[in-house]
Amino acid sequence: MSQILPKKNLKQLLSNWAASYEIYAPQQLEKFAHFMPTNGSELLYIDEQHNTRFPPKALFLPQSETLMKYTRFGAAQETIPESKPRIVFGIRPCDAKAVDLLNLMFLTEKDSDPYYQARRKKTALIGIGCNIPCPSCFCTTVESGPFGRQGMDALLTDLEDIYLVRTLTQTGKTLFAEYPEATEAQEAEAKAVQQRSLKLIDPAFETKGLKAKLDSNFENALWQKFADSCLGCGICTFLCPTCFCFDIADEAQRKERVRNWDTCMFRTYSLEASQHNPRPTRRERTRQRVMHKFSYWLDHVNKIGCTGCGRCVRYCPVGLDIRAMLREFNQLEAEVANG
Amino acid sequence: MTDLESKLTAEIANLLDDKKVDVFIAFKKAESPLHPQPAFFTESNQLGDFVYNSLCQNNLAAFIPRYPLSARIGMVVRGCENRAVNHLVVEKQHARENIFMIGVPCEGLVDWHKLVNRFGEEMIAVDEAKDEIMISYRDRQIRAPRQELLHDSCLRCVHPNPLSADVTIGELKPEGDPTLARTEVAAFSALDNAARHAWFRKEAERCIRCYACREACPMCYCTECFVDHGVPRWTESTVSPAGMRAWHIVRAFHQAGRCVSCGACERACPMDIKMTYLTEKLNEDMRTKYQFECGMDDKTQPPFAAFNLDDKNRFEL
Amino acid sequence: MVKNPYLPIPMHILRTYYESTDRSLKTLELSFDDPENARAFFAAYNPGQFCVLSVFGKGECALGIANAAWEGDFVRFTAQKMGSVTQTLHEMKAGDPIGMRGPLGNGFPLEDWKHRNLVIIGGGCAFSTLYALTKHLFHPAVRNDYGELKVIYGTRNSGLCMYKQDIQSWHHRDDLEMHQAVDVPEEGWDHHVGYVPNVVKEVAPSPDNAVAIVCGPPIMTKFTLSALTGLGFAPEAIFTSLEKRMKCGIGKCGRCNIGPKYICKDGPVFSLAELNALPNDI
Amino acid sequence: MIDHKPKIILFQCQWCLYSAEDQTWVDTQLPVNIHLVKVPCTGRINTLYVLNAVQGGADGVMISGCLPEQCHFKEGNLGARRQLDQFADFLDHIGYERNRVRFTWLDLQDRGRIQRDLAQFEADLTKMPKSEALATRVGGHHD
Repeated sequence: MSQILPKKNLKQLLSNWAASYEIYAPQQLEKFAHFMPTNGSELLYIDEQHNTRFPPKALFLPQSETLMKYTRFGAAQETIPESKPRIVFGIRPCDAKAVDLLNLMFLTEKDSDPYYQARRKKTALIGIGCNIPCPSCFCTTVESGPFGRQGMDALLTDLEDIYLVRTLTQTGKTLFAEYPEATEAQEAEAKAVQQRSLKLIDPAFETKGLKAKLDSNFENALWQKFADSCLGCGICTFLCPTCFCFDIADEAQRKERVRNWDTCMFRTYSLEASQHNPRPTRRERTRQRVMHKFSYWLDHVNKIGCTGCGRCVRYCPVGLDIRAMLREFNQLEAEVANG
Repeated sequence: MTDLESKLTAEIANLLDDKKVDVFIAFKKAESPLHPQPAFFTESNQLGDFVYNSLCQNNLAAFIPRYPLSARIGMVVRGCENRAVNHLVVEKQHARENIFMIGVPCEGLVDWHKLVNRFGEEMIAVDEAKDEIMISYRDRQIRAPRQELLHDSCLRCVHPNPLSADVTIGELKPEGDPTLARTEVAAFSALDNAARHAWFRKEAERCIRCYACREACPMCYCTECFVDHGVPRWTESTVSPAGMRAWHIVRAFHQAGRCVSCGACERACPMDIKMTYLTEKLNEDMRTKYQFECGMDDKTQPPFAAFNLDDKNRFEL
Repeated sequence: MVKNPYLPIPMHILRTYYESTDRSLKTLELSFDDPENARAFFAAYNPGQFCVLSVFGKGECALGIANAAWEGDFVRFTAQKMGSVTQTLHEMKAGDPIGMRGPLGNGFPLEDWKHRNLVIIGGGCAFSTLYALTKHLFHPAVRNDYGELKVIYGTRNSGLCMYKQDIQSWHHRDDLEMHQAVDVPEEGWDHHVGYVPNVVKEVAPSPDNAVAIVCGPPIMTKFTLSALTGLGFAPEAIFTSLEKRMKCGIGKCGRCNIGPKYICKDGPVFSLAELNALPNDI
Repeated sequence: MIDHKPKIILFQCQWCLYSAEDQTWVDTQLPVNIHLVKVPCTGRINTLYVLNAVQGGADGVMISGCLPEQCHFKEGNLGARRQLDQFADFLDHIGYERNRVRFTWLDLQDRGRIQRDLAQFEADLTKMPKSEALATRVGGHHD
């Protein structure tokens, strides 16, 4: 069923892959983990038991990317990225699931996004499970888990000296073709590790009925309460692995049309040319962020737009905690709708 | 609840009960141990969540420009927050008589970056004693000297005591050593241009343009920031080097003579970008060129607003 | 190879002219550089849809389409001078290249309206898509599918009235009832005077087997909707077209939502019944 | 050393050149490597203008304005002097050498001085390497 990758072979494996793939893996940037290109010679930073600070969605939807180059005469040349096949190594289950969720937004039947598609189609995701989840993680609450497999081609479980590799797709099988099968004892050990980890994560809030609570409390005073502390910066949305909003702008000096991540937390996000702003204060903006993830996503694709990675909780400079916010909504009586 | 916290709670409760303030801005406990949440108390019965410790990272003065001038605001202030309030009063962002400050001499803030980078994300609680920080995990506890975890701005803090608080609780701390405070920026200035530039690039390159530094800063209260300005557009919209460097240069320069060295910008940054080496340089120049230190009183205009003909001799002839 | 939805169709400006005497409104008519694109465009086009015009170096802006397919192989837009893109649009001349993405959005549900009476109510520069709708209905092959047609069009003053010649001639047509209004009395004005909601009450179109379509500034729309409800129109029989800041136009960039609905993809045309089900996020 | 003429941006206060000849020279005869930005007063020069010039690859920025007490707008130059001088120091702090920003405060009798100062500035800049710090838009399109 599973295979064995001795940790000491990892470098060799990565450099073998590097011949035909571009590889991205977490490495140390300043003092935190960050996805960067590697050919196997760099020191990886995956043993620390938490996530990269910057979400790997940027490998599929870069923070800034050129959509097209244009000339003075109105002709535009699209700039669809071309690259070798890619491997993202060491992605955590929450982030891999987030990429899968982004597929639903960008690889649509009508108007599929060619830029995202070009990157996504060429990329294999090799994930690694979390043996010791952080207290800010809540993946199990939102239909994922520390060893969730959604979106991955293979999932690694860290067992001291070896990784137990569970291949999940044909691509995954090909990549790990030469590695031996795991013994039953190793399988059992991995299972124990996984279950121990699972037990460490407490459910953060109830998701059943949450959407109805949010929908019926659109005008609730709680939104103002949360917005009071909110600074209005873009940390929660930029570091979120599922937030995908973008802005399209022309960089006249480079003669390029670009798209940049945008965030509903900024005033300019919904500001119209007439200076009318449908979301004039932090209250509406905070509400938009939470509603989008826990209500509108469900309307659109019947999935919660959150994978419980906990980044917005960990890095919010004012300690606004989406888990606490949602719990407060859950505690509201159903009948005080629109209070 | 610590001794200081109970004294503060009593004081705040009195203010709210006597209706001396409309809102009291302080901190309350949040789920994450590293980030107590700014809270806005209007009734004394809300004070159950009140918390005040070295992890209260934000400069609460940043919330003042959100209120109309007539709002009577109460605040717990440390030295830097007191100076920020002073300067906001200079810039007419609020009326001094409508702000009630409870001053607390500051022990220095524990930097969450330092904590996380050193002890990982798995901490479930962080407590403090006089000189020690206790970090609890699920299965163990670690102690670390406070001094090693203080934020850089606090390590070089010169004025930890509130200067013009209406009430001060706690014992005054000795003033910091100005020369010691300047060693860092002096050392940076002593590097050659290429080295300084390399450092600047390295820091600015990590920027994700979330503008947390701007939003956390009490002096960044403009309704429309220059980066949001559409016609003309001042900087590139992308995370290209041009855009990110322009942001860091101009953000810092707009603080010239207005920065109180609280370091809130740096603490808010999710990418560990150093920024105070820029603002400290400006502060240093303001001190040497114009003998100005921001926020020391609520009257003196900053140098860029206070030019006059005395500058005559500064023109190279 | 997928079609790139962000890539504009190459177009040229056929002609431009000012609509209003104060020169705040300008109409641009664009022709397709490639006839193939024109075929594809008109095969997909339904009145009420919009396009994203793209001025390279300035950016993009969404504008409602103001012509019917039968008028010819061109696309008409009327732009109010507002932001930097529309400012540039106003400066452009015949022969200038321009990009266009579209048609986008749902357009009016014309199929559902067949054999019903239509009340078309417009205010100010938002009349453009209603103009397209009315023109569309004039086509002999289409007109008989629908019942009586009433058009109510109000502007602040007569100078701001768009498509003046055409609208002037509508007063003399026997297949529609035209009501025009200005906000304040003017010399030589022999039509209605007053705000659109009041004119609607005055004209009092019958709700029997009728559909009302309202486009206008938010405040006008708000009061007109309640006026129509007062006249007995059911929420399912009142339609309006919304706008918000848009970027991608295809429901990806995320900003133009009202609750779960994207205006660019699920709209811009909504019935009042649909709007009532959405949160107040406009 | 640079092998071509250094690119200089000249911000000129429209009141500072007292002689018509100087103004005509600046308006019509500037060498091609010097780009003129005429402003109503040095006080109008936003630091963003200077930054834009520097990011666009300017090897040097020269600001010419009036002396104290001679400002057309009374005190525009006083504010400019404080801000722009500090901005030049600040740019130096992050690697754009201080001597790449130069001020000439012109007096009534300074006939022909702008030409001399520009020539001197150009000569000084030629001795320095090409400005690369902060020149993020070099290679981009400039009209």
